Amino acid sequence: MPDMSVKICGISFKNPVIAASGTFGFGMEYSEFYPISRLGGISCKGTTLVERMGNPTPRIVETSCGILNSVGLQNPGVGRFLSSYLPRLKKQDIVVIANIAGNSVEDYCEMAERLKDSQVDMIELNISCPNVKQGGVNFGVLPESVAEVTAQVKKRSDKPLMVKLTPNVTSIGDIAKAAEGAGADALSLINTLTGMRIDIKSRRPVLRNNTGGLSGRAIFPVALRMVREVYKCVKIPVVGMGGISSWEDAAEMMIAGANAVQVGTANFHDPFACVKIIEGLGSYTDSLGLKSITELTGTLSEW
Amino acid sequence: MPDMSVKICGISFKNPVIAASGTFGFGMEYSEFYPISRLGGISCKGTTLVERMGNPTPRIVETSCGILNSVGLQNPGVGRFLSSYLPRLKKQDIVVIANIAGNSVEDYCEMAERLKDSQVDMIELNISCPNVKQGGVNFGVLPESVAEVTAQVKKRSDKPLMVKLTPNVTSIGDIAKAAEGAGADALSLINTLTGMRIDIKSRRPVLRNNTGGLSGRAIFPVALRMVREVYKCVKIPVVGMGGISSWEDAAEMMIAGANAVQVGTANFHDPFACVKIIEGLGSYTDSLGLKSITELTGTLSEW
Amino acid sequence: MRYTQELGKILNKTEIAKGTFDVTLHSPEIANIAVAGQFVNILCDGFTLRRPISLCGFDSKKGILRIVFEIRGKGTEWLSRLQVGDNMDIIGPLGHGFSLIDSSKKAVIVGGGVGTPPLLPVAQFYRENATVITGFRNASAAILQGDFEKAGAKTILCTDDGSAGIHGFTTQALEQYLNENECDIIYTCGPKVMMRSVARLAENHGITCQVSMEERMGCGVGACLCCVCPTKDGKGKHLTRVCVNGPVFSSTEVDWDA
Amino acid sequence: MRYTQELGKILNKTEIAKGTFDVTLHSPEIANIAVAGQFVNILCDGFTLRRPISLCGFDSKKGILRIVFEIRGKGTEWLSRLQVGDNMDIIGPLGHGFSLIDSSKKAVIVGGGVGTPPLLPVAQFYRENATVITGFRNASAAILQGDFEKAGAKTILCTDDGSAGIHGFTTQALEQYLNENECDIIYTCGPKVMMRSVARLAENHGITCQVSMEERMGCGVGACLCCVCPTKDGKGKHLTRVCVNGPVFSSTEVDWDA
Ligand SMILES: Cc1cc2nc3c(=O)[nH]c(=O)nc-3n(C[C@H](O)[C@H](O)[C@H](O)COP(=O)(O)OP(=O)(O)OC[C@H]3O[C@@H](n4cnc5c(N)ncnc54)[C@H](O)[C@@H]3O)c2cc1C
Ligand SMILES: Cc1cc2nc3c(=O)[nH]c(=O)nc-3n(C[C@H](O)[C@H](O)[C@H](O)COP(=O)(O)OP(=O)(O)OC[C@H]3O[C@@H](n4cnc5c(N)ncnc54)[C@H](O)[C@@H]3O)c2cc1C
Ligand SMILES: Cc1cc2nc3c(=O)[nH]c(=O)nc-3n(C[C@H](O)[C@H](O)[C@H](O)COP(=O)(O)O)c2cc1C
Ligand SMILES: Cc1cc2nc3c(=O)[nH]c(=O)nc-3n(C[C@H](O)[C@H](O)[C@H](O)COP(=O)(O)O)c2cc1C
Ligand code: FES
Ligand code: FES
Repeated sequence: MPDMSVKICGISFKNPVIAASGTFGFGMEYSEFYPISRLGGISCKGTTLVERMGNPTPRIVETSCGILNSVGLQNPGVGRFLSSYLPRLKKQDIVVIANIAGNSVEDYCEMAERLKDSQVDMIELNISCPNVKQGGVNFGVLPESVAEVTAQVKKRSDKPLMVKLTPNVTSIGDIAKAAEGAGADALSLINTLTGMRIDIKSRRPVLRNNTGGLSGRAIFPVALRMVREVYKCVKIPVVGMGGISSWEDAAEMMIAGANAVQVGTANFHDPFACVKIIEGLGSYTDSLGLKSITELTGTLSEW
Repeated sequence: MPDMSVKICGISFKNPVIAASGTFGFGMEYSEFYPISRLGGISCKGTTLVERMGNPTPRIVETSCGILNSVGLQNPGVGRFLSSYLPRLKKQDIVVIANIAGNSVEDYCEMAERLKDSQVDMIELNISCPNVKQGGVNFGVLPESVAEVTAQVKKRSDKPLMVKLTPNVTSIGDIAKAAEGAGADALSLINTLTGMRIDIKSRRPVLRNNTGGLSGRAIFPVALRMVREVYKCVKIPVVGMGGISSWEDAAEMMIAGANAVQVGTANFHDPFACVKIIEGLGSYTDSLGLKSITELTGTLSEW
Repeated sequence: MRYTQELGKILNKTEIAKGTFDVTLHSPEIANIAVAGQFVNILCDGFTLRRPISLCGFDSKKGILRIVFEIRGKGTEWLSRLQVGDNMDIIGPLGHGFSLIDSSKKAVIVGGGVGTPPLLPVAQFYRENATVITGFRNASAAILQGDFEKAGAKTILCTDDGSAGIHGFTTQALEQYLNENECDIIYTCGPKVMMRSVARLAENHGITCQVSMEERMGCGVGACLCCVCPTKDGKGKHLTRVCVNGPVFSSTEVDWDA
Repeated sequence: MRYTQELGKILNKTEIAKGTFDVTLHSPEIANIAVAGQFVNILCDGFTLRRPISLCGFDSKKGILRIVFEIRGKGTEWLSRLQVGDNMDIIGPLGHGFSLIDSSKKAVIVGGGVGTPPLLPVAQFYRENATVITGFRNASAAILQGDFEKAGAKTILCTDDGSAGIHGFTTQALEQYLNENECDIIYTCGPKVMMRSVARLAENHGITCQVSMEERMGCGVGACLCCVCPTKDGKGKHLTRVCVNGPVFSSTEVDWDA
């Protein structure tokens, strides 16, 4: 059996498969199926300074090979995250990534401060959030605002900082370089693609929020292309996600340049998806005669 | 039976279903299945000033609910388009849209000149093409270059001008407004999303061109959202496409704001896709008690 | 490990009303621990999301589950095409079921349409102390009346068009029933508007009422926060996950006005 | 209207080698006009693109088609699960087939693996004037030998591992055959490397040769330009659509060095 562990900005993961933020709660739910210590890590549900109710329902609708969600960051707030969810999660022997969100640079910074000295292993900065200061445009779509929020959080944080990129941009490479330049220790991508569905009977959007984020197998080719693009632009580690539903998909992601992967929507389809992907990646790495799965990363030879 | 005809910048279409560029050749192939005069119109394969060979193969690969293609604008050039393909097509009693592409503003303008006084009913400007002058960045991703190429072509053309937008941008609304401001008579969207697939055996991209354009059902929710966004930004007609594979999808597109739709990849799956969509839209319009299908456009009531 | 994934072999399948199917599965692990009001989440080929379907029955000794579902869209249509001998990929038992207090109490059970199936195990608990008021579009859509009677419960059937039983809504029948009879607890599952009326009637009569809510789900296990329903308690208003904190709620917990 | 879409009912299905299936379909419209070397494009549930499969046989009187395919990936795997009585959604007949010149001429037919099936109708045309050289991985992968013999053709079987027939490649057998025998025309279908060698041998011997090319397809009818193959003629080099201008080309038309 090859060595399945990977190291990302100093943090050791048992294996390169991480549960994606928002699809795995704070880990307790899926531990009713299997011990989540089998996973490389978990990226927790996006957390904000104060509790958020999220959007009204319906919050989810199925599309061809995908889903749209508009949960809207319902979460208990960083306080209860630290006091009640994190301790339970930490008992599971698993790398814990806190996924943080905010409406202003100050929000993000305060979040980072609150996580200092906590048992959180790493911070994932979710920058697909409206920047109230800039008229609601996402932080994540402008290199300047990405750099700004990254640099500020980096200053106020003692944890490795992974910036999570949104795919709804013209040049993901430019955004990646901005984050790297501002001090990001790693990048993760992709977040969801903005989409919509309409109920032709009522002629209303199916989602109460009108639009939602597209995830699942449908977006895999776009995610793979973007991971490759980013891998070629930066030197920091890249965590790839978006539509991964099989070990073959995960292998493609790593070959394209990802040091690790996150798996989201696939968990809804098959609660054992992550476990199967870990196993499949293991046999694949073995069959290639590699000693460590890290040898897979970025081995694509383009035409 | 309701009136299925629609008018887009002065051109009358029998019905709002147009075969999408690049998926229907110059019409002759599918006329071996049914008389293509049943369609609202056809957008011909992207044509350039001089013949192009296109990219090496493989040029196509399947993805979950979609395909990636990297044909690379193989076409006979505008000369043979005018002399040999257009006359045959025009015999079919169908609205003919010439889809034109180029590497420079001059290319596009010369194309437009060549099409003057031809039997082409409308020009569709494919701006997802590399701008050799601007270091290969697509014309379609910057509002300035979109405005520039639109304005120049508009000056040199006597045909209604429809600008086809690429979805690989941060704000499709800004691009749409740029095209409208520069004189576009209509907009069509979306072109393909850039994606990739990797062969994990050879660890090479499946497509010889490394990346390709994602089309098919997978992209429908993204296309629908973008059509809605553009519809809200501009006053000129919008032709919606991207993943439409059933009359229900076409209805969603029109409700979101499209005056007509284009159907591409679905033809590969079912050669009668367009015909079925026309029939389905007819019954649906009827069932709503509308006299004309045009009454459907933009009737979405958002939450 | 509260949840199991099982490939439940279909032992029996009957179309009990047009487009409504009664299916029995061999699923011993889930059957072993299921309680009334819980559901399973079923994989449908070609779909990303599983479809939640309530348990209409479970027998831990025989290791079988019973579900009754209606074709509502493409997923349930696919399900309806499965045949005896085929496997259903299910996860369960999911959710928080009905509290069954004391079988000597008088229970009134109100079901609307395909909201009726999860109420059968409740009737089987209260037996002759149960009165089951169910409503359907018309006579041919009425289901499970025989099962409720076999459980010993009294049944009151309502149809929208009067083609069987009482011509009218379950809520009218309930109101009349409560005015004339004793009742300790009410259980209801069906369209939201119906359940809201049932909840109001229960409140007016000072009777405890348990409602089974429905919401579009992602994961079905509490991880994605897609399936929330508005609730209230001493601390204020909340959006609570139907899949784990429900589907059964106390009627006073639900914020019907949200 | 050269093309038809038909739901071909499966009349017969046999696994003739491990993972290789021989399927007979009722498809009268397509059978009525099909010629040797043409193919059909088959819908596989859950996939966007149809899968191209050559016609191994067609009988306009009986209205039947015969196809032989190997499980290569998920689409063909799905196809292999269809049973007698199920329908296959096919479009066809597609492509430009083999030119059958004169059955009194001596024809050599060279097939590699699942490139062999489309060559059967060619052998059935030339009958005792046909010599069929086919190559497979091993004895158990060898298919259609009986069919070729029944057509009256002489067969030369080659296997990579020598487990049946000649231990070696079809091209070696062909070379030897051409050195010792008369031949007017060669037909070949199989892996590209094999066909290139066959084409060279044909050229060296001054024999006309028709090759059936394979390329990943989108539409299958000539509309998308996905399936091109490099060709050359007096006017220069081209990328020519395999689905309409092929799959059968003259070996000298193909630009083997591209
Ligand atoms: C806890 C629970 C228990 C249920 N028990 C039963 C039962 O016992 N019998 C029965 O017939 N039905 C039951 N339903 C409703 C059933 O889940 C839906 O009818 C089914 O999901 C529709 O799927 P579809 O693919 O046929 O419809 P589509 O409309 O094509 O489905 C599209 C999407 O919407 C979701 N969806 C559509 N309608 C509903 C709905 N009403 N509730 C939740 N999600 C929906 C689907 O899951 C899917 O994600 C239950 C629902 C829930 C939440
Ligand atoms: C004109 C023509 C005739 C053919 N005739 C036969 C035949 O008679 N018997 C037979 O067994 N096979 C034949 N093939 C090959 C057959 O089409 C492929 O094996 C099949 O498409 C693989 O599909 P899959 O889903 O199983 O594999 P996957 O690898 O999962 O397919 C993925 C995609 O690649 C395409 N693809 C994969 N391999 C090939 C290939 N070699 N050629 C073309 N497309 C490919 C598929 O169509 C699909 O779009 C023929 C191919 C062509 C072009
Ligand atoms: C229901 C749901 C909720 C999500 N919530 C968050 C979130 O809180 N923070 C975040 O960074 N990403 C969130 N995401 C995005 C995922 O983490 C992931 O980036 C995306 O779904 C693509 O991966 P997938 O296709 O494997 O799901 C959410 C996704 C889903 C489906
Ligand atoms: C094989 C192929 C070739 C295409 N060629 C062109 C082209 O030449 N010009 C163009 O504007 N769009 C081209 N497109 C894009 C389509 O016109 C359409 O915008 C896109 O495929 C989305 O629609 P669909 O999902 O219905 O296919 C092509 C698409 C495909 C699949
Ligand atoms: S469906 Fe995911 S939390 Fe309920
Ligand atoms: S497959 Fe479309 S042109 Fe040949």
